[in-house]
Amino acid sequence: MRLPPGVSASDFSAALTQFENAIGKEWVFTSDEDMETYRDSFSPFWHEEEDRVPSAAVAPNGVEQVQAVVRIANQYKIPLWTISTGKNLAYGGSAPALSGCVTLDLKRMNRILEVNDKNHYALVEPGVSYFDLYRYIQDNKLKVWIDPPDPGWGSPVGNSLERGGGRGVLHDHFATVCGMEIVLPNGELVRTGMGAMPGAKTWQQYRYGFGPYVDGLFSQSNFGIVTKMGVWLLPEPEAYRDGTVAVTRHDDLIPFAEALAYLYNSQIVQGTSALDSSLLNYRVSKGGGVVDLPGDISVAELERIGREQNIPYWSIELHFYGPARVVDLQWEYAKEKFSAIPGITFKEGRFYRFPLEPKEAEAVPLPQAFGIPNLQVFGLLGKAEGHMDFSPIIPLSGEAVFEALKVFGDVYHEMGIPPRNQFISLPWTFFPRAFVFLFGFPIMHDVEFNRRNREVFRRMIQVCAEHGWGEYRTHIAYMDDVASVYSYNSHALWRFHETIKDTLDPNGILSPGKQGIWPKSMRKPRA
Amino acid sequence: MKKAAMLLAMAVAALFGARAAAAQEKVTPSWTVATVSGQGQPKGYVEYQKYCVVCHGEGVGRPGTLALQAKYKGALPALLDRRTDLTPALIKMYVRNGITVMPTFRKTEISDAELDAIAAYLTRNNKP
Amino acid sequence: MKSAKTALLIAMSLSCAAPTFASPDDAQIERGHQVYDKWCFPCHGTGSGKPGTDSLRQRGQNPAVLEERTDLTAPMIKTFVRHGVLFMPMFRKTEIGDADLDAIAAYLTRNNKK
Amino acid sequence: MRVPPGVTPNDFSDAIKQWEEAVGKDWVFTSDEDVDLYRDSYSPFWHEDLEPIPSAAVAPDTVEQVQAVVKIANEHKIPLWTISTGKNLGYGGSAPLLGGSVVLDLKRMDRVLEVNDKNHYALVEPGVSYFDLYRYIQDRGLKVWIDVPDPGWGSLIGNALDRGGGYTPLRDHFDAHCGMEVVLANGEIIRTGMGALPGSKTWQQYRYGFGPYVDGIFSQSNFGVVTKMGFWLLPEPEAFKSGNVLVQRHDDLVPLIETLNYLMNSNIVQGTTTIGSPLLMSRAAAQTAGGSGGSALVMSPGGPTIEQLEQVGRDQNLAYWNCELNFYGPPKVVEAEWEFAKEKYSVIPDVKFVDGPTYALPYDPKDVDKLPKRQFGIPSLTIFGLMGRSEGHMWFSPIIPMTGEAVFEAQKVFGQAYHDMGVPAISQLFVFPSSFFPRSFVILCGFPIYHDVEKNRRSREVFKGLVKAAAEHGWGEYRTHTAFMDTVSDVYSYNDHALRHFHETIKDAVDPNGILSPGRCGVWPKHVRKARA
Repeated sequence: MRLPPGVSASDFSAALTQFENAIGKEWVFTSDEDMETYRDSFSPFWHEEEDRVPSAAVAPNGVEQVQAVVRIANQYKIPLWTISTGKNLAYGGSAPALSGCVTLDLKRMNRILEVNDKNHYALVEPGVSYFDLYRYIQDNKLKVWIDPPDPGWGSPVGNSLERGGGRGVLHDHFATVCGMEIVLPNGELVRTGMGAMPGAKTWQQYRYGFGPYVDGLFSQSNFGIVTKMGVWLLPEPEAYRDGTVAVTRHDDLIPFAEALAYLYNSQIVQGTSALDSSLLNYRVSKGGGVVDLPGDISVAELERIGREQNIPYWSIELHFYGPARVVDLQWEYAKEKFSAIPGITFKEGRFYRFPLEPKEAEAVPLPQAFGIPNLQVFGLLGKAEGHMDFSPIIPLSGEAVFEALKVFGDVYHEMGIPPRNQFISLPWTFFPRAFVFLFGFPIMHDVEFNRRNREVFRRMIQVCAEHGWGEYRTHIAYMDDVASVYSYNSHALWRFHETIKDTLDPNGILSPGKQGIWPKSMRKPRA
Repeated sequence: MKKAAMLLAMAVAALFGARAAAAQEKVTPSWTVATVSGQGQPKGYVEYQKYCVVCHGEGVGRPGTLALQAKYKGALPALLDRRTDLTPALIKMYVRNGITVMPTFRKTEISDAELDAIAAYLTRNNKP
Repeated sequence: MKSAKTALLIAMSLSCAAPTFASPDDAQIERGHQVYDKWCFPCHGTGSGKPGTDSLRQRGQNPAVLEERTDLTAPMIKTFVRHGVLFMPMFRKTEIGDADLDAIAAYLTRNNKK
Repeated sequence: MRVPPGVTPNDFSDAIKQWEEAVGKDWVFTSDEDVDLYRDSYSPFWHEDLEPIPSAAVAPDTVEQVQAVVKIANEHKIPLWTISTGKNLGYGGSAPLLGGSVVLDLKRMDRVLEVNDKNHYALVEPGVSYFDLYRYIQDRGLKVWIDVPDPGWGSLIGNALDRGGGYTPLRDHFDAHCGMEVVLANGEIIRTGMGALPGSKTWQQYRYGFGPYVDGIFSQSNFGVVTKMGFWLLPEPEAFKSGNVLVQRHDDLVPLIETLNYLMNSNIVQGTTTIGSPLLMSRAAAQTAGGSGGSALVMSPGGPTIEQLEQVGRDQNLAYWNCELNFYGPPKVVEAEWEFAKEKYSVIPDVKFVDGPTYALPYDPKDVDKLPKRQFGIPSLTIFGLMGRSEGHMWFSPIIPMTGEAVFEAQKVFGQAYHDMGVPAISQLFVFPSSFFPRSFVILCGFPIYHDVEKNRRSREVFKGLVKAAAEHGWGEYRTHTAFMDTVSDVYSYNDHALRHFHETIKDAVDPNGILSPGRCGVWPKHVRKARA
C-alpha cells in the first residue's frame, strides 16, 4: 500500500482506522483497484514514474464528517487533495499534484439545498453536478437557467472555484458565486458574505457581507474546503438570436475587435464566442497552421485566395439573449456598428423562443449555450486518449491576436512541432473584456509523445510570459511553472499566498502544490 | 495495471464482438430521461439513464454512441442498451477503468450496487 | 475647542472689519479661478444641484453664488474652507494648499471695493 | 502635540523626523490646526472625549514614499489610518477609528495613469476623485463613462474599497475594479491579478490572475494600502431612456419587485432602481391619523393602516408604489426594452406607465445641468442639498432581500424599533429600497448630526437599536460609520464569530504589529483585541 509522503505506515493505518470510524468503513478506499479510479484519466504521465496517484481516498457525507476528516489529517500531518466531482479533466482530473495524497472526495455531498426562481439563485453542495442541478430545475419546472461548462458533468462548486467559464450570459462562473461555507484547515467552519450573520436572509443575494471579502481566497487555492456555495442563475430569457459577421482583410481584425469590445462591454452581445477564420482553416487544410509558421502561406497570399474564392479572413458568431424584439434590434444594431468596415458581410443565424420543446432541445446545437448540460465536447477529441489545455489570456484586440499567432508560430517552428499537433482554435470570450486561447494538447498512451508535448507546453508558458500573457488556469503538471511566471517584485504575490497558507494551514495538509502553493516543508528554492 | 486492464478490455471485446444485434426495443429519449423521476422503472434502467445516456444515449452529440458507431460500423448497435453481447465483467471494467476519452468512474459516483444494476439492465436481453 | 472655533467662525462671517491686502496680481486671480472651479464650483457654482448655493440662498444670502459677491474677505474665506460650516466639511492642505487658498481668496475678493 | 496610543513622545518625534525625511517637511502635519483638518467633519461625537482625533498626518506622493512611511510606522509600532481623498462622509470622513492614529493621506497621489476607450478601463491612484477622472475624460473627448456615487468628490479607489455603489450598469464599484497594487504592512509591494506578471498586457482586462484571488481581502479591511487600482468603464451608450411604473395597491409591491428582479437579472434594466411611493410621500398621507410624514417608509404602530392609506390613495389618485426603470443602449433597443417592461408589468391590475424622456448621446456638455447626472456618470454634490440644516449625517444601510415581502417586513420592523425607542421616525431621513448592488436592496437611513451632545448621544443609541433590530431579522449592514464598526461586526456572528476570527488570523499574519487602520470594520490587532476582551 502506498504511503503519503513523510507519514509512517503505523501512523497511516492509525489514521485510516480513524477515518473509517468517522465516516464509515465503506467510504475509505485503499485498494489499488480503487486508487486507479482516482488517477488522472487524461494523465500526461501515462506509464511514467511521475504519474500522480493517491494513497487512499475518503468520501465524507456531511460537513461534520469533513471537519472530522480534516482534524484527523491534521493530527497525523496527512496531505489531503480535495475534489468535488473530480471531473477537472484536461487540468488534472481527480489526481493530486502530489502523489501519495489522500483524496478527499466530496461527491457524496450532492444535495441541492435551494433553488429560487424569483431572485434567481441556487445553494448547492460540492458533489452536485451541472446535470443534477439541471434535472432538479426541470423536475420542479423552475424558470431559471444554469450555465454549464462543456462538459457538464462537473460541479458548479468545483468549476467556479477553478474559475472556469461557460457559454451563456453568466459565463464567468466565479463572478456568479454568492456566499460560501468553508471548512478551514483547522476544522473550523466559516460562512462568508451575509452567511456570517445567523439567520441571514440574503446569503445568496448580496456577495460581500461586512469587512474583508474573502471568497476569492478559496478559488484556485488550498486554503479551505468549500462545503456549500451559492451561485446566481439566469432568469429564462424570452428568446435567443445569433448572427455571423465576417471581414475579408487581415487588418480588418483591428476595427472588428474594437466593435466587438464595444458590443460586449455594453452587454449588447452576451455569452461566449470564438473568433474564427475560414482562410486560416483553409491554410490548415493545406497542411499549414492556424498559427503563423515561417514559410507557410503568407497573409497576402491568403488575402488573394480569399478574394478569388470569396473566403472571409475573420468571422465571429454573435449571441443575443433577451426579449424577442430586443435581440432582433440588438443584431440590427451590431450590423450597423460593424458596417463601417469595408466589405464586411453578415449572415443571419438561429432564433429560438424559450422554453424549447423537448424535441427541439434534444436537437439544439451547443445546448450548453442554453443552460443544457451535455458531453458533446468529447466528440471533438478524435483518436486522442485525453488532452490537457493550455489557456493564456491575451488582450481583446486585433493587434494582440496578430502578435500571438506570430509568437506561437515561432514556438512551433523553433520546436519543430507539426502544425496539427494541437487542437488549437482562435481566442474565445469566456471572460469579460479579454480573449483566452485554448490549446488542447492531445495525450496518448505513448511516453515519448507525452514527454515531447510537456516540453512544448512549458516552452509556451515561458514565451507567453515574455510577451505579458499569463494562463488563467493550468494542469496539475504545470502549476509550479505557471505560478513562477507571475513573478512581479520577485514573486511578491506568490509569497503573499504562502504567508496566508502558512497561517491558515501550518501543517500544510490541504492540497499541497495546488496552483504552486506548497507547505513550508515542501517549498522549493525559487529562481 | 491500467495497461493490462485495457488489453483485457480489448480481448473481451473481441471475444463478444461477433455476436449479432438483438431485437429493437423502445428507448426513452434522453431529454425526457433528463427529468425522469424513475418511479416504476427498474433500478438499472434509471441508473443507466442517470449516468450513461449523456454519452451513450440517442440524439445529438453523444460521444460514446458516435465512437461505437465509428468502431462497429453497424456490425453491433452503437447504443449500449441495445447490445446483447455485453457481460457484467466487461461493463464494470470499462466503467472503473475507462477507455480513450472515457474516464474512470469512482464508487462515490456509481456505487458497486448501482453498477451491478446497470450491468443487469444492459445484459437483460443476452441469450443464456 | 471646536465650539470656540464655531463661535470664531460665526464672528468672522459677520465681521466686516477685515484687514486689507495688497491687491493681488492677475496671475494669482486666474490661478484662483482655476482652483475655485475645481474645488468650490461643484457646491457653490451656478446651475442646478449646487447645495452650497442653494443653502446660502435659503438663508437669504444674495447673491448666493460666491463668485458674484463683493463682501467676502480673505480671512472669512479661509476660515470657512479650513473649518467648514454646517454640512460643508473642512478642506485639508493636501486638497487645497495654502497658496491655492490665497489664490481663491484673491479671486473671490477681486471685485471688492477698495 | 498629541501622541499615538502606546508610543513614547521620543519615539514619536523620531518617527516624525524620519517621515519628514521620507516625504518632505511640508507633508508631515503635526500642529493642532493642521491635524484638526483630519477630524470627521460629521462626527457623531462633537464636543465629547469619545471623538477619535488623529495625532498627526503624513501625505506621501509616490508608492516609494508610502513604502517608506509604512516601514517607519512598523519600526515604531505607530498606528496609521489610511485615507484616499478622506471624503467618506457619513461613514467617518477622514478621521481614524482609534484616536491618536496617524492619518496616512494619499490625496497627493492623484495621477490618472491610463484611460483606454478601446477596451474601456482606467488605471488610477488613490487621490484621483470622480471629478478628476471625469474632467480627464472630457478634456480628451474619450468615449467612456465613469460611474459615480453621490457625492462625486470622493476617490474611485476609496469608494470601491469601501464597496460603495452608483447608478449606471457598472454601479457595483468593487465588482467593476480590475487589478490592484498594494503596499503591505511590511512595506512590500504586490500587484494582484494579471499585474503579478511582469509586463502584463491584461492587468485591467482580466481580474483573477493565477492562484488565489486576493483582491477582496483589501476591501473594507486593514490588510494593506492600495496605491493603484484598475476600473472597468462603460463604453458611451447611444441612448438612455427611463420610464416610470406606478401600481395602486399596497400588495402590488410584490409583483412589482418580482418583475424588477427578472428585468435586472436579465440585464434589461441596468441602472440602480429605487422603489418609491407617491402615496406615502404625500402630505395627504402624512396628515392621515398618526401619519409618519417625512419618514414615509416605516409603518409605525398606531400610524395609519394600510386600508386607510389605500383609501387616501384612491381619493387623491396617488399610486401606492412606483419605480423608475433606466435603460442604456442603442436608441431602438432601449425603446423596445421599455416596451417589454410594460408588457411584463401589464399583468398587474390598474398599473400605470409614464414614459420618461429618451436622451440621444453623446450629450452636449453645455446641457449637463439638464441631465440626470447620476444616471449619466456625471459627478456632482447635489446630494448635500438633502441635508437641510443639519451639520452632517451618518448612514445606517442594511441589505434586505429584493422582494415585496421583505420591504413590508422592514417597514414594520423599523417602525416598531423607532416606536420602542420612543423616537419619531421622522427624525431620520429614510430613503426607499434601492438596487445599488445586483440582486438585493439597500435601505439608506440618514441620521442627522448636530453640535449637540445630547442629540448625538441619542442618535447613536437609536442607530445601535436599528442594527440590532435588523440583525434579529437576518439583515446586515453593507458598510458603516467608524463609530459603529464593532457594533455591526458583532452581529456577523455565525459560529461564534468564525469569520471575524478568520479575518483576525489573516490580520495577525500580514500586519503582526497591527499598524494599519486598527479597528477598521471590526478587525483589531492582537494587542488591542486582548485589551478589549
